[in-house]
Amino acid sequence: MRVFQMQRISAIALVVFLTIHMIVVHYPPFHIDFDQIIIRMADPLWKAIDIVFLFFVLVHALAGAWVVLTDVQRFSRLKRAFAGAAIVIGLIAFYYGTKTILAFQPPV
Amino acid sequence: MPETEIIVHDILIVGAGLAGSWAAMVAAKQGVQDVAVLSKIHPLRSHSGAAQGGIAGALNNVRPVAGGGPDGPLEQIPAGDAPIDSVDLHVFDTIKGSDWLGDQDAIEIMCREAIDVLYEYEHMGCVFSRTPDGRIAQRRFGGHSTPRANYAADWTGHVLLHTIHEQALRHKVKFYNEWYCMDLIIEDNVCRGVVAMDVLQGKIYTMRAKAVLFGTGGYGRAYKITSNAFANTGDGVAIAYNAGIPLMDMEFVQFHPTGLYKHGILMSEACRGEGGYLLNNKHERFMERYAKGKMELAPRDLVSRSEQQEIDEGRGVEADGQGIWLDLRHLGREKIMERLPQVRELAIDFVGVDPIDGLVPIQPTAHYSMGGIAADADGQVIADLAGTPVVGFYAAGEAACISVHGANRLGTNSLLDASVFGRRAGYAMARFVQNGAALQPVSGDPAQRSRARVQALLDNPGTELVEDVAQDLKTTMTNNCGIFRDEARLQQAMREIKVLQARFKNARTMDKSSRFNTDLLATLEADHMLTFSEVIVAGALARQESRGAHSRTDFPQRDDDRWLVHTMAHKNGADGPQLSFKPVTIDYDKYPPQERKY
Amino acid sequence: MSNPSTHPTATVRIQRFNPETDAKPHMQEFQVELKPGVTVLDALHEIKTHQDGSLTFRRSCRHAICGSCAMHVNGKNELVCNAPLKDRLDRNGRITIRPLPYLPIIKDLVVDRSSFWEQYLRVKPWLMPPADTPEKEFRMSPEEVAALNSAETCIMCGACYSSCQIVGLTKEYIGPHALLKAFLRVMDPRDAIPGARLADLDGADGVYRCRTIFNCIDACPKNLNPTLAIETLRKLAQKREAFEQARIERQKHLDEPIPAR
Amino acid sequence: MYTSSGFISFALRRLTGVALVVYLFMHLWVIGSVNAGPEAFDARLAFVQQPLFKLLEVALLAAVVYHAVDGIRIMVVHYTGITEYRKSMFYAVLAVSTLLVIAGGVPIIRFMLEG
Repeated sequence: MRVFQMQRISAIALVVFLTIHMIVVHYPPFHIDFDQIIIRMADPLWKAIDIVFLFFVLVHALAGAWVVLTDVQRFSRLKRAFAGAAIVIGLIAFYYGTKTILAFQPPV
Repeated sequence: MPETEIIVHDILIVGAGLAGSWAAMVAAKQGVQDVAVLSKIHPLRSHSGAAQGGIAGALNNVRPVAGGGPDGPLEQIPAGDAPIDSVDLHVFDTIKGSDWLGDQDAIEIMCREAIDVLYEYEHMGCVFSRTPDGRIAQRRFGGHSTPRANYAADWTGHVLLHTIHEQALRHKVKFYNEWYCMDLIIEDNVCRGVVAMDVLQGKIYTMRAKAVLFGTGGYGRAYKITSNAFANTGDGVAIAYNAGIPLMDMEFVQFHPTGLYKHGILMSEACRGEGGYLLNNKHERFMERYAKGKMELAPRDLVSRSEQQEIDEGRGVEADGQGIWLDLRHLGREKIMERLPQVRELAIDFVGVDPIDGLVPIQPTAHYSMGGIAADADGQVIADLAGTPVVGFYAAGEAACISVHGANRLGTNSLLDASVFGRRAGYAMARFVQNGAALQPVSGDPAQRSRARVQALLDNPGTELVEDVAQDLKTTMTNNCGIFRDEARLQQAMREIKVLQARFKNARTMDKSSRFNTDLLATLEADHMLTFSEVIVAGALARQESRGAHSRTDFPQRDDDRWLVHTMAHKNGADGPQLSFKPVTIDYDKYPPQERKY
Repeated sequence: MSNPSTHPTATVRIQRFNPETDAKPHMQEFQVELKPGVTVLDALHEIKTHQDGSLTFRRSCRHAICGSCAMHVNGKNELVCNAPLKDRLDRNGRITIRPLPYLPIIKDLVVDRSSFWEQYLRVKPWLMPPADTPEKEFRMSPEEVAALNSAETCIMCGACYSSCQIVGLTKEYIGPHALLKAFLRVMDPRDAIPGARLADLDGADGVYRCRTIFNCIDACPKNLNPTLAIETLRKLAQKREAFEQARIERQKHLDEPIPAR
Repeated sequence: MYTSSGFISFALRRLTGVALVVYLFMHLWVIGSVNAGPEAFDARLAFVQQPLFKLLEVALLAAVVYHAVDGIRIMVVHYTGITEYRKSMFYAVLAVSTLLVIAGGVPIIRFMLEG
């Protein structure tokens, strides 16, 4: 699949996920603390949604960053290096983010 | 003497319009490995691309609807129906258009090969307009007795030029873009190459080749009101003349009837082909008085003369009375948008009139050079009346005078001329090279003379501006050697040209730099214009008759007894051109001279 | 002849650069008479021929068909030959002319279009006709011709190319002009290699490098739409095999009359 | 430099895009503190809920909204081939974005002022 198509598909997904994310997490913008988040995150469905959201957001962000960099001629030699770096960063961030999402555990 | 870098090619073509590009493409396709084209502008900027209306060829795709009259509707010829057009008819129309000055053998070749050339263009990707059943669309054009102008809307030249340039690239022709040819190397009647300047660097090179072709275009820039591009300064014609090559029929300069008022920019003849009217200040279709049978679709020389007569007799339009109205309103928006979109934009851009609902002011404009470097139907340049070939030197297109247009060219025959004879010259050069032509030695350093010439121009501290000299030349050519000519005015023009040539020696080039010095180019071009203008006037003075585009008010009749001949002009030192006269090739059984009436 | 003093004057600001003497470009002002009907090119010519012969620019046909004189006028790319001077003046009677952006300057208003022509060559601008050519013309319907109208009138002036920010960032991009030419060939029923062409264009330097900025449409002096051509090519590239197959089918009937409707 | 509405939209889209990438990784870092336990999480959360950050949140909102709405415009062009309304579409993006930012920003500011 082309980076171009990755960008389009993730963009459409993000429009949906981001809307949900903003409404649920940031509005109304009451003071947020650990407890409130824990209550929501207790639901495995929310965990799944957030993991998928994380996936798309990373794809979109890293693909976008790669495009921005490689549109500059002097970086075009480094195309593959950038792509490799994006994949590594993406995997690490996805691992870290997933771990974070799973770490929200209701108090036993 | 400094050692010069020398560039060598098998075939070297100067000029990258239709003629040059065809020759290059064909030679490369025939297997000549090393074909190069040099052009003072990028090939796609060549003026061939400005041609609008069409390219002639008796394809028999379209006929007038029965009973529709001379400007009635056209329809595709149904499969199986009899053809209405023929090569012979095209030949006859061209001969009649030429006022019998065209060489009939060459005309016959052109009209016959038109059909192959057109199909070849089509097969190479040219996007022609089409009939409903998918054939190449055709329209009427001045002086043609059937609709045989094959067209692509009103940008025919543009699509032809792009098509042929692309194909030349496909066949790996090498292009020297923005190189200016300065000299032609001929020794012992054998062409050995050219001297040219790389405009970008300002460096001058000797370029050797087994065969050289000049497809450098026409010389309409010697006139004030002209449809020609800035580039059409007749460089090749002047360079060849200076190298001792004869120029033929230079006095025949075609004025196109529909140049935009004051600008000279062309409003295609297709305007009239599609049914446009010409009106004087009384809103009369005055062509009725001059060519009742053909009206606006009479040949260009006749229509331009008629317009000029209306203007001279006080029936012109616009403030100074120097204009004529072109009326397209009755064609309707749809037809104008489909068939004449470019023409419409030009009228809007330059005179602020939308032809859909306004009258477009036009005037005759210097358009086409019938004369040029004398050559035969293979583009082989000839050195004298006997037809002695200048070995290895070819010419085609508007720069050449193969004499298919004689005293007046028919519309759509120029794209055809450039294509057919460019193509034939390509084949001829390929044969010449493949039959073992050798690279001929060059004595001395020919580039040195051009370097000295450039240095002298750059060092000239003169008080004249080159542009003023050039403008004065254009003024005298327009006033004294224009549509109507006579002894007194032509003498006046000759005197003024001599004065201008002297003034030019005192003209300074303002830009002294070496890189991309377009001021220097303009100076060289002015020099060339002063050179060939003298030949035009000399020919016009000598020719004591009126024939085609050459109209002498003091000799209003055509004179076949004395003047059914081509004018050949050789350079004779500083004394100006030496004229001699060459018989016209005529098939007296088939196409004997007749009175030319429309 | 009218008295020159009766005409108002216009101030023409031109970016100058002579590589032999200048370290970097600078602006210079000239005054020209604002005669009726004068174009921007006429003004440049007046300056060159009577004020400063070293002013360097390209021009030829002067009626918007040769493509020589594209320049950057008041921040927009256009042909100067058909641009009326008075329409381009600001309130103070000034016009600013610079060379086409994003391209190396050779001298004054003359730019180096090498990358432009290299990309043009890269798309193989020529038609590849089918192996068998008929005796007469290939038959094309008027509709098939009309579909090409939006590309065949491109004059290769470079106005679109040098308006494109992506071209400004990288010369590896094929560019709007060459993609439009590729579109012309791909859409032509006579072209035998549309599949190979689409495969060539279907890369990061081709249709996917376009960022849909639209400058090419705004800049085109012939009112063409390279963006739409690129969008179309992108879609065709995704169904390349079907498109190729349809072309093969179409070419079986290229020598037959278009049926009447 | 070639300025045009097309260029402005493109430049804004890229700028907001790059800013959002930076934000994304900061965001992951903040939320990631949950791995270190509720106290660390609340501490970092408190830190980013100071008034200054609330203002930055409005900017973040603006970036997200513009980037998204302009992205939708580009996709509309891809899938419909509409190019003739390119300028009005860009102005529409600006208008819609502004409305969304106001709608979303006012509660944030109000919350900030009311504490």
